[in-house]
Amino acid sequence: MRFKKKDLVRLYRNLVRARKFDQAAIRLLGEGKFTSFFHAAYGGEAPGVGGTTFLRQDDYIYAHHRGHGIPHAAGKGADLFSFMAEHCGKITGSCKGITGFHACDPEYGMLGAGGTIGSAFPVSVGWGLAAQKAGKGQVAVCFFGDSSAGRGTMHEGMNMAANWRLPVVWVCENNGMGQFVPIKDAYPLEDIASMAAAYGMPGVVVDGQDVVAVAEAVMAAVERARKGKGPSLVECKCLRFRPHVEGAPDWVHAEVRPAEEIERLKKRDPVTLYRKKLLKQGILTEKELEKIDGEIDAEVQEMERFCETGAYPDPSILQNALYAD
Amino acid sequence: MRFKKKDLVRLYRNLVRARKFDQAAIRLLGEGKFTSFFHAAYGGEAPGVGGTTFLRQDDYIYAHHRGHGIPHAAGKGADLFSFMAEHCGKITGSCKGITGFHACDPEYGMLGAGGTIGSAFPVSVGWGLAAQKAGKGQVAVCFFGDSSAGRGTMHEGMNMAANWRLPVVWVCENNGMGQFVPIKDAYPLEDIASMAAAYGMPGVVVDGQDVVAVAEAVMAAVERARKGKGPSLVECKCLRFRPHVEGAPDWVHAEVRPAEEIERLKKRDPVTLYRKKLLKQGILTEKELEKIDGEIDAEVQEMERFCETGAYPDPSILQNALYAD
Amino acid sequence: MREILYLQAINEALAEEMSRDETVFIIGESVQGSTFNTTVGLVQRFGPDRVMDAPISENGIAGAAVGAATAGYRPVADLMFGDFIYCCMDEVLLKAAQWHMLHAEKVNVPLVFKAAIGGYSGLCNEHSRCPEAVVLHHPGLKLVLPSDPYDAKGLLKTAIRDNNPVCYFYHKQLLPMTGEVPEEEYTIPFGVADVKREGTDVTVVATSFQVSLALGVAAEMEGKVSVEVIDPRTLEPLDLDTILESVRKTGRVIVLDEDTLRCGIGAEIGMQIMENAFDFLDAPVKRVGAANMPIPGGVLEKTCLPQPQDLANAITDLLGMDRFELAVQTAGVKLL
Amino acid sequence: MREILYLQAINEALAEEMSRDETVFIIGESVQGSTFNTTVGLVQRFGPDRVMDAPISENGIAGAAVGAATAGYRPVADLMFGDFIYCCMDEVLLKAAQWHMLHAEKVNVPLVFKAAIGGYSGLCNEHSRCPEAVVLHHPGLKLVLPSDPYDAKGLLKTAIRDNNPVCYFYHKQLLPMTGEVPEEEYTIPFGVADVKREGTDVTVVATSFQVSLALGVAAEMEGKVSVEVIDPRTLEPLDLDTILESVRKTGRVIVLDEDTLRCGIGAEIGMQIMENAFDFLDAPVKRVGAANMPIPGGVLEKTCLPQPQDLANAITDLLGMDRFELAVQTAGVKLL
Ligand SMILES: Cc1ncc(C[n+]2csc(CCOP(=O)(O)OP(=O)(O)O)c2C)c(N)n1
Ligand SMILES: Cc1ncc(C[n+]2csc(CCOP(=O)(O)OP(=O)(O)O)c2C)c(N)n1
Ligand SMILES: [Mg+2]
Ligand SMILES: [Mg+2]
Repeated sequence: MRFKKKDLVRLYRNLVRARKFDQAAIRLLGEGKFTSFFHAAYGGEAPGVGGTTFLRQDDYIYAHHRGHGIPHAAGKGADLFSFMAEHCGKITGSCKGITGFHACDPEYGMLGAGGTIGSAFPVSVGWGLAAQKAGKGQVAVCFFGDSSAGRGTMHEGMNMAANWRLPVVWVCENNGMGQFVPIKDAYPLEDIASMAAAYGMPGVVVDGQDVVAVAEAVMAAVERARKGKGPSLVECKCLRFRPHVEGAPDWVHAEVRPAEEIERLKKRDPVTLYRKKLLKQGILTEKELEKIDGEIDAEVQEMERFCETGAYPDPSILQNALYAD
Repeated sequence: MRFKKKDLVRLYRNLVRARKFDQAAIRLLGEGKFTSFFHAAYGGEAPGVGGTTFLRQDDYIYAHHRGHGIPHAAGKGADLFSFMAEHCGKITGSCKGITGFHACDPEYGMLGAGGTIGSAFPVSVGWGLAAQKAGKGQVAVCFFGDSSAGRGTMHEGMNMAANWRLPVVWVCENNGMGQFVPIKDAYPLEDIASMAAAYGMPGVVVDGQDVVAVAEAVMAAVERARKGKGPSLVECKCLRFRPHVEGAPDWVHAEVRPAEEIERLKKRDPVTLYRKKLLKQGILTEKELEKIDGEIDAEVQEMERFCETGAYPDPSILQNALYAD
Repeated sequence: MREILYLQAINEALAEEMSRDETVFIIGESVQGSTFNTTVGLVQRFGPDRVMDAPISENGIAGAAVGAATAGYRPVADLMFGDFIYCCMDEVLLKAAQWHMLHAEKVNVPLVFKAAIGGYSGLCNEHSRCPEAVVLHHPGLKLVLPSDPYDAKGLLKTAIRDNNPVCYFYHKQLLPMTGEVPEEEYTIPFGVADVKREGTDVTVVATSFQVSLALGVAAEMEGKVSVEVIDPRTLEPLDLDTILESVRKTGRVIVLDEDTLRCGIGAEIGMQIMENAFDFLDAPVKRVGAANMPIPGGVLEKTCLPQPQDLANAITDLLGMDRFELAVQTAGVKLL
Repeated sequence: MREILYLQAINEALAEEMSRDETVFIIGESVQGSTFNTTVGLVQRFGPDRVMDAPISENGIAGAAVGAATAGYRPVADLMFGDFIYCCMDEVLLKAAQWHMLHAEKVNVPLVFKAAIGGYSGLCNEHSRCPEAVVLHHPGLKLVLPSDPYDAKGLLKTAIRDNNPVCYFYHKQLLPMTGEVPEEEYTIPFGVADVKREGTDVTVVATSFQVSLALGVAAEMEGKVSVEVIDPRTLEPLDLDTILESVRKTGRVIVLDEDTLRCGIGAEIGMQIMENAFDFLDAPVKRVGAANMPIPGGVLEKTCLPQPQDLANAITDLLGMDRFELAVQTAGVKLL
């Protein structure tokens, strides 16, 4: 996919939206406004944004739990306000405050999310199956973490998708860690992408801090899938600037991750890198960038008002909610 | 491993034992003497026999369900009489007739078996862990079918073993079928061994109808494991002359497998092939072979008497059996 | 009326619903060549895209069904033996069961988990279980247990049309059972119990194969004890009213269940009866079920699974009568 | 006596048993850097071979524990959140629970499945569950539910020494609870209930965090109603005698359970009480537990999980008193 200027601008906007909504989430959680927990994307927003910005509205995505899917929803164009409101437990939330952290926006192909890591794989196979059966060229993009790949569901899902040549794209957000365990201590090889060969599907590694590289790789896999050529695996090497979950110690095994290491990682901030690139390539000027940033700041403020003013759900909404009619 | 003459003879003996006990099982089931079902090994005895004959007594094995572990128990030296008696539901059975088909012979490293396909993988990891911790050079050999490899437990098990460099050898008995489904319709590649690379472990393919080739490949992997170099995967391309389970139609998807195809497969009978080889290489004469065969026929007869005369277990054996003291 | 087999009734329901609705498809292991003959002939008629032979991947099959269901299809996920549900509990109990409510009713999960349950074949613990209690413990799944060909067909058609996830568990011992099934189309609503036999002395609540067992015992006791046999047919929704009505009449109840008692179906139905009809009870509700152990294979299986004599003893004990020996045998179909 | 935290009590039990017995090791995700601080400091003391950080592989972890246990080790498999047991049910319920008996007692499976259970943190369905009923339904697993630091330590030591598989479920809300724990070594036998508070009007049976809830309610009701609170501490084995003794005294029982009612702990204990003390009951056993739905997150969680007021209402209803408002609040520890 050759990106036009407006694509690159859209990518920037979505990346900054992901960043600023993620930062807002960190802040809101700190202020006690979230009803549950938050696993910040900070530093690792590019895979989610790059992997979704150019999808069709009717493509399915399974967002990764990192950032709770904010980067993915931002890229996909789903409703971020209701998603944040969900975290605040409000009736205006994407699940009416019932989950406290799940995205659900069927109009944008986000049909649900789960809390057991690795449950994404089989469900994504189902979306790929539906897409294949419907024959309208949709794809299902499944985002997952490096360490989620430890689950057997990954194998079952990837094998089924490959076996039936389903239009599924597997996007691994490899930030090198799974909670407190470095992936190098949980998987014997360097690249999660090495698993792709076991299913006869392409497996590529891209710089997950480079949102354009992610978008290119994922969209190449998406086009392949749309043509009926089956699934692919795109591994994005990315970073995590925050602890596994907000408020918890930032452990690596039993040691706290040193502040200097995080400072070092921050040199590869995906937003800064992309800003620099856009400036250097003359796509956007400093002023234009600031304008976008400002617009998003305003959006975030509006979102916070939206979350603030929303009411908490009344228990009655659960009354007849267990079953569909 | 270079095999001496006596090794090759032992291999022959075990192979013929596996064959004749398997045939006896088919017969006994047909006569209504088995209390449950039987998945005959017929045609695919070589992986189980070749993969176990040269193991140490204290090595652990998880037998594949095909042949219900008869080939593996035959090779390992475990008690085949009690194993057959188990199938007849007798108190003299390896599980006192409690299971009707599970092998259990702790003295020979057979610590148990399960009925859900794929549950072998994680348990074998545990045996590998125990072996590594004990530091006595034991290995755990896990036998499984091509289609069992579809289960996520395979991925979890292989990854854990590779990650911790456990002394585990994974032996795939690829007979091309999983119940009524050809593996080519359940896995996109030709070789299950292709999965090994995903865990950075060696994966080799051998002729699973050639018992010596199996033994060589497995023992090479075993030696590697004993030296602390971690797990390997050995795939044995083998055959199945009988239906998935005795008494059921021999379906391939929704079509019955043609008799001519089975006749064609029988040209590669592992026992006949090995006999020919031994004769040709002058290891054993026709007469010596017949002597062995005759001894095993006698053993089978004795086994049948053993099964016949054993009593059925009394319900009282279950009284305090739920827990260990 | 014509008579067909239980397994044919299942097969007919599948075929009819697949013809009626293009979004219905079957996914599972060896479903084209049908393990229990319930899907026989369907691939020839509907093609391999609608009768999908899957890899041995229970999580994958169940999860794919959840995905496809939320995306507008109506998968029938065939889990083969009911025991294999243990290999995909996350998908069944935490995804299929919960996604509709948790996602604020924005998605539906119209699917059927179809599985063959039950023992009496000597196949031991992992090919004999009845996972009803585990399912029932988790809100969000409907639970269907047909006890004869008529119910098998009518309930499966309803299950496939339901907009919610349904566990449809058919019993291996019932596969060869024959029974009247009309040629004309019909469905059976969920939540309507069937009084399989009327009686006045004692109420036996049972589902699936245990209904046959109870009817056999009731027939043997005829003249001595008048046994009412109630088959709820669906445990979720549960037709408690019909049960309570019977309890008010007989004052004595036995819940017969093939599974272990602890936290089982008998405990639940027993509690609901006590909660709602305590004053009508002449004696505590009795549970008859499996012994507290893994299901053994071989000849020991019968030590574990409920036998006709166990039910007869429970009935006579409850009525304060002397025990007497029954002639009824539990079936024992050999499975292949 | 010194006071320590519930999480410290767990930690001490692990450390002591690991020192005592070289075959004990911990295997789980992020156990070196401890998700709930129960394994803190252990890797420094016992090294990474005995405090093993595993890949995210629940089947692998549980199955490896089964394997290692049968081969002579005593693994403590840390499943982190109790909910994750749904990802390895085959290993827990069909392997660990069953292998000893099925293999004719030739192998033992001495292991502990350790997991943090429970809600009241707003973490929604997959981080809040109490899987006790599912475990109890499957014979072969012991089931331990400590409700305070003293029990947490003494029962865990017993669990590790037991030659059978034990589910040791500790409650997330109890982690910061302080309580007296002797410096000296002690263990608590399984199957011995603890009367956490004596009373005469009504018996409340509860485990784990619900014991705190019940004690809070009992204290608030003091002077109006005399509530006896019984904590079985282990549900398998279950000390039914202590419960029955209390029932004979009070004639009125409530089983309080954090989980959904259907086929739950309340149904089981309720049935056992009715089966064994029917004539002592002045009213049917009452169950108080979670509403019949997936556990919601956020503010709706409290609509689902049992609240002090729910118990108070049940007590007053049972005694035929007017309801009155309680001041007790359910704890709500934020989890990280
Ligand atoms: C089945 C299951 N096991 C464990 C967890 C706990 N858990 C949540 S996120 C996580 C780490 C995931 O690591 P990775 O996939 O690399 O994603 P990252 O958080 O690094 O983006 C763990 C262990 C879970 N939620 N579900
Ligand atoms: C979890 C589980 N799923 C399905 C089955 C049913 N089943 C038993 S054997 C088998 C086929 C196994 O195929 P393969 O692994 O290739 O072994 P083979 O029988 O060909 O030797 C199936 C589907 C089972 N026992 N357990
Ligand atoms: Mg990660
Ligand atoms: Mg095979």
